[in-house]
Amino acid sequence: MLREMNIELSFDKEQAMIIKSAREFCGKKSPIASVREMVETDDGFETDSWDEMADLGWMGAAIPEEFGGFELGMGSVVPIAESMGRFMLSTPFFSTTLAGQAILRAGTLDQKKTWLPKIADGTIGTLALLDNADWGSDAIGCTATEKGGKLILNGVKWYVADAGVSEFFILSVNYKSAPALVIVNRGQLSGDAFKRHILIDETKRAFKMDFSGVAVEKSELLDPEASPAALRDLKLIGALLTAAEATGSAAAALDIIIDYLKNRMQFGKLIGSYQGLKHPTVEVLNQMEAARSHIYHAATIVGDQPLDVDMEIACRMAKAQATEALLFAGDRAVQFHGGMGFTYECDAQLYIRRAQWAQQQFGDAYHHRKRLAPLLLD
Amino acid sequence: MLREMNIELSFDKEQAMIIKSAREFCGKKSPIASVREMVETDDGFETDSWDEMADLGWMGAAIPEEFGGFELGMGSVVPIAESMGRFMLSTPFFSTTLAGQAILRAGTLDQKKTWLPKIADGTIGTLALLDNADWGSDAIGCTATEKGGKLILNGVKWYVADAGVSEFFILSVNYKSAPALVIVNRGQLSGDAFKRHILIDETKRAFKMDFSGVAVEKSELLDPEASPAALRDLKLIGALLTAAEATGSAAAALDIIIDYLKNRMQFGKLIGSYQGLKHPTVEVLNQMEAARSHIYHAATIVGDQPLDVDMEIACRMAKAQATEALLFAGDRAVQFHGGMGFTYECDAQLYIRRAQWAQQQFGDAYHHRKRLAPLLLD
Amino acid sequence: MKDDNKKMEAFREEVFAWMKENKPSDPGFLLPQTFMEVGTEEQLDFLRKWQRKVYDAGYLGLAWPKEFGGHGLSPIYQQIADQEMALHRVPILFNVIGLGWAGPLILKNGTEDEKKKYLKGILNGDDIWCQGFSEPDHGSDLGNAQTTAVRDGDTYVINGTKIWTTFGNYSRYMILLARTNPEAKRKYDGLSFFLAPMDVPGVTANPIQKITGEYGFTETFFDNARIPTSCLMGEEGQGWTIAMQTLMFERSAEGGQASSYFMERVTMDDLIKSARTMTRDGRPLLEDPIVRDNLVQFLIEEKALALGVGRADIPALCSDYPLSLPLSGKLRATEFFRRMRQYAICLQGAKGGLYVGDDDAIEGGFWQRAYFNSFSATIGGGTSQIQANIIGEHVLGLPKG
Amino acid sequence: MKDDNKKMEAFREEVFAWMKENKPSDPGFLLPQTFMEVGTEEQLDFLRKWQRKVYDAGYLGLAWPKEFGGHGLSPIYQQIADQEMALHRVPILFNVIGLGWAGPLILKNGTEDEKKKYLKGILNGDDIWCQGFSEPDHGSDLGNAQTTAVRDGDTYVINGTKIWTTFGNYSRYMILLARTNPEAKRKYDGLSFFLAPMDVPGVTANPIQKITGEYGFTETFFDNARIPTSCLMGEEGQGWTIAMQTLMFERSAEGGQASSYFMERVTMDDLIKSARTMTRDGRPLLEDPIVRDNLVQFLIEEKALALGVGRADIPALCSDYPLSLPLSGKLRATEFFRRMRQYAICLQGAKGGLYVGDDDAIEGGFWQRAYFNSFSATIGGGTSQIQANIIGEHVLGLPKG
Repeated sequence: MLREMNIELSFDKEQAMIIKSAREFCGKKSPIASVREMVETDDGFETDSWDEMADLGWMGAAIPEEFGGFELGMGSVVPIAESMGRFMLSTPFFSTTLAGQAILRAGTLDQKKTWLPKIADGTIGTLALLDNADWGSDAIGCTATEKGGKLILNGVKWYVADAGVSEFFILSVNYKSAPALVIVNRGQLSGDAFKRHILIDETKRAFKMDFSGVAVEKSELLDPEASPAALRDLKLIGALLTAAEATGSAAAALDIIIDYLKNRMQFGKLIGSYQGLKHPTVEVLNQMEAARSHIYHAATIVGDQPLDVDMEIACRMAKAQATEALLFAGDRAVQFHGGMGFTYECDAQLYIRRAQWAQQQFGDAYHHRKRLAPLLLD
Repeated sequence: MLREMNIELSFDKEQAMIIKSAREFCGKKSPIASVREMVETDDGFETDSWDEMADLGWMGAAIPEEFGGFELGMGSVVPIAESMGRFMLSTPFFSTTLAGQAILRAGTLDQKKTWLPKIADGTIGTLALLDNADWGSDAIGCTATEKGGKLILNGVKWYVADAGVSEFFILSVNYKSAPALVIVNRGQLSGDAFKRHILIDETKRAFKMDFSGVAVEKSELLDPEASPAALRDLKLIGALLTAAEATGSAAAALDIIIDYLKNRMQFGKLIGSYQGLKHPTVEVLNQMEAARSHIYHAATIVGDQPLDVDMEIACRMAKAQATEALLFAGDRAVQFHGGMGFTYECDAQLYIRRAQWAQQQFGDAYHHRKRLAPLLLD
Repeated sequence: MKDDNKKMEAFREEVFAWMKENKPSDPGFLLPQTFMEVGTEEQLDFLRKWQRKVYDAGYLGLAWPKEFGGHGLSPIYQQIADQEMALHRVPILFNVIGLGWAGPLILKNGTEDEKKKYLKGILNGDDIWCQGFSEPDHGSDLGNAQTTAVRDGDTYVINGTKIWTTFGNYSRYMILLARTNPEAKRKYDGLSFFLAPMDVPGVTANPIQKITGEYGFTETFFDNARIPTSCLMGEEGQGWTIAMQTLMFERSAEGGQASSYFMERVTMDDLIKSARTMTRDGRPLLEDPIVRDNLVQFLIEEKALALGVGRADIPALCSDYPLSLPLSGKLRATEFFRRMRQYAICLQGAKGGLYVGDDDAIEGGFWQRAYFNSFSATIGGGTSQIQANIIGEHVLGLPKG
Repeated sequence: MKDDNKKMEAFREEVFAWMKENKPSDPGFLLPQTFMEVGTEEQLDFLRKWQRKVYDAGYLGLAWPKEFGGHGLSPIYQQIADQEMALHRVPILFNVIGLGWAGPLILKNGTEDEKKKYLKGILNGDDIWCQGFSEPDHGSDLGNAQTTAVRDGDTYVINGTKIWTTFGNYSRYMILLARTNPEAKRKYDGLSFFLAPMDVPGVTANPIQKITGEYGFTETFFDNARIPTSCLMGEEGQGWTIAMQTLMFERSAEGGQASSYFMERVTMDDLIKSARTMTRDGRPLLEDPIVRDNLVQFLIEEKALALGVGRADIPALCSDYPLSLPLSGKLRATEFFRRMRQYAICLQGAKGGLYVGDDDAIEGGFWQRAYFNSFSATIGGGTSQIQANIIGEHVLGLPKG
């Protein structure tokens, strides 16, 4: 018997307000000139903007009221993520939101009380999940070993987003032969622990980090019972946020294609009048729209509880569709700009680079389709 | 270490003559009006045309001179098959050629002496290989059991091409737990043994045949040593001939698309001037051309000897490419004819139907790609 | 409100039970999935009886006035009945031009006489209706229709040819767009709209054989066919306006339709169910990783289509291109169906080469016929290529070609 | 003849041995695959030295006359040398405008003085050449070039802008297409062709940063730049003819080129080799059935491209559309390369997000850069969209858009 298709999609007034203010904020803070400026900076974003975002309550959006947040859930984070993608505003928002989710989903009460209010206030944190380049491998190479009442960490984590500005890190580790999550404070790390990756998406920041030898208190372990499920859910929520951002970037790529097609003349005609460009541009639109439907469906159903199978399906479909949409949009944006598209100066490069990055974050389209198959077919 | 790519492709004067005469003959014998007439007949072809083809030496083309043929090899059969596909001339040529190949590759000397000259003269034969709908299954359900010095056959064969007019049948059977080939004469079969399939390609004829209870002499067994390899090679050669025919049909589908696009006006312009139709039509051309390159490469290297790995690669690639090309060409031919394309009267239906048939014969594109993978990647 | 809800739920249960009880068993021949696919008398008879049965049971025309054969209820009741029919996948309601277009038009714009004369026969299936808009050389270009209607005393004399007329050969009436004034300045102003009888001399409806081999449309010739002047709807010269209005009736009871169950939805569930019976390389087909990946891709696309319907009603989520979802629905859905059905044939192995009529064909050749029929939707009502232009120009604002 | 064959075989063995011996080791930075990708001084110096080394060894300009620095041999010898360079995948010969276009042109049409002055410097790499054809607003529309050359005494005064000038900032000479007669009836007749020095006042070549982040082209501005009248090739007004002739030189020694080894071919072998190092879901990537199917599809396409080259020489196998293979080669090959390189990034897992400069990037970010660079070929020399028009119109005879 097949599962019935869940097609819930709703959007309340609060969310509509958020999407409106997120668009306005990101549009104002992140014109393309500013995106290009940020590329040149170490951190990739401005502290002022970050503080304003905290004031707007974005970092606390998905945090319960009792821990200093606004308790709006993922339904409010998705439109923020989409708007950031739309305007290529890179900040540690995803990292921090995911770190918050980790603590919310698997933290002890003490940890929640300590960290969630700080996060809502703008303290930056991030996840460190990957031991190698393979999102499909569940093996955790990093270990935590008890010694003298402390946990001694060992291992390297890759692609730790925004590590350069993070106050705390949540690592997946192998602890007593089971997956666990542990908090590391920035103060425990020396400068040698950080090696900045050179990323294809120049608006992003990520680091290769060596945690070997770091000793942390046992109280920094998240709840061992809740951690394996939380780890799985974090990857799904990470996929959803990446999808939302990618959908926004695909829409932005579409915008510049349309703008060029409406204004560029060749052989005496506006090039947008040629079906050879018009029809694939419509396909870019349709792919982006499909992605948008998927991310808002996921935003509708994903809550604070452990993800059920419908939610898993929603997150995976959103990621598969959104990254394919952006890969196509970025590729066509370069091509359809002709000679101009081949230059660094043309904004198409921003989107094609974003596409390569987004496709891989939290697993590519095939990764998710492979995991959807048993949920949908068996 | 990867295999070096074999890109042999040659074509001698004799072959050039054959391709020329095959085109002329098929074009003359098989205008579309005649194709449609043949659809209505029981056999799907005219005996006169068949006799003329025998006179031209086509059925003997791949048969050695010592057995009454012209010893021109597969290199000459491919262009004939392509021309037949081009003009949708359906005859038992493929069936008979493959039956001849079976005897040539696995027959005893006696069998060769008996059958090959007859085949070259126009005696129609066919293969019966499939026990079910699955080309990927190597299990042979039909059995041959010794009883009273004879072989008693048991089982049903599907999709036996041109069975209605075949004088003899070459069956794959399970004999002493090994694959074997055995010849059955038409005279040994009652009318009940034949059930005509209703095929999506109305120009083709194939039957479901019940061989249960038929008793044949042991001398009708082909050489047991040579049979397993021959069986494998027959499937590859069958794939190649289907590919050649499909390539011809794809070119024919392209012709009618071009003709329509050059003559149909919509909104005051010839529709072929719209890039929305022009560009996909170019893609039809390119796919067809790729198929043509593959089939003539295979025609260049496949000889009378057991097929080596390069030849296997060539046949499988040809089938994968040609059937994909025709699927695309047939589908677009219908679509691009608009309302007209939706009618039975429009010739596009012939090609889209052929495409569905050809795709499955001797395995579809994915079937062959799956078998190419270990040859090319491991 | 609560009472209403209870009443509706009770009604839904009632329909559910009735459909379950009365769903016809397999008639032994393939039934049409859409009204455009009715190809044989056998199918027509079957569907006519079925529509009558549904009507008699009280599940058709629920929102039409009682005096004209309806039940005078809120459109929601018809929607419930339609949903239950779709759920049970009972045969479709075939008389679609009457139920869906001509009927609502007459209800809204018709005279009392017209309502009395036509509506009931539409509901009970006695009077089949067809539509005479398209002409052979002006596929999508309705404004350019060339069929003429010349007034002569108390008749109009009709000359010309209409094409793609569903049920042209079975219909009692046609909604007909014809030119009463060839001299009109704007070509649109020369058109008039008729509720024309088909049983007058000079009307010939020649069945068109479809790519499937079946019949399902006609080409309809008018050769000095005379129809009473009373057949004119509205005034002379209003034809274009009325035709556009007709096309605007949405596929719902709220839009005035007597039902919207004109099409049996073929879904990925059907395809997967079918695929469960198949093998490849001697193993169950659904274990094949490539097939699994392909099916999941289709499922993602199908779900996006379904989600798009709901999202179109939430303006905050459609702010970029508000017309995008409504205007691209046809293109996306029909192209999805075409590809999905073509793929279904690929999956069948050698049986993919069998066709309707072969005992061994999978589901009687359902998918083969469905693939071929899918072109009626990628071609009819504006080809996919024209749809892409419409979206490019009206949604994205790209310049005209 | 047999002696010739022996000589050739001996030569091939000699080159084989030399290349094997002298193939440079990894310089520690990514080398360009094509001449269009030279982005840094570091790369240029390296390639200049390499070309000099190949020339000194006697494997460049084999078919050019001895008196101008060549070896006066049959073009076959150069082809052998080129094949061996490709086989060993040594660095490319970078001075392509000189070796491949300006050189052959001068050899064929130049005066004795021109030959003496220019040819040797092309071969030994002392004189880098560039090409000034394209202009910012007339990408593919060369006949419409607006750069002017006005005669003033014994100089021409050049004004205008050229774009996509490879090596514009490193070149000593440019083959320049400029308008000497703006009044000419046919726009083509107003054009003239120059062998223009770049080291005169008023010439500025501004490097263009490519999508890869590297530099590789320039935009070249002429602001009252004065060049001697002796730079005019042929007569005034012959510019279009000479430019077309220049574009016709085929990529072979037989067409007059000093070598044709301007591009290191990236093949499926490279991709598969790269994929062997990768994992997915903790298993070797090449065990993944979807990846296998995708790679085989690319291999089928790659082989068709290679086979097409051979088939194009057999008229009996190209009778339907004789121009099809020659005219569609660019479209098919460049689009294949683009898709294949994009796919390579997909395969890399999270490492696909790394870029040139990251120690952990696979093959130094080779595929990422290769994907981005592939657009120079799907855009330059007529975009893929324009190529499709050309094929549709010139091969299939479809009406112009």
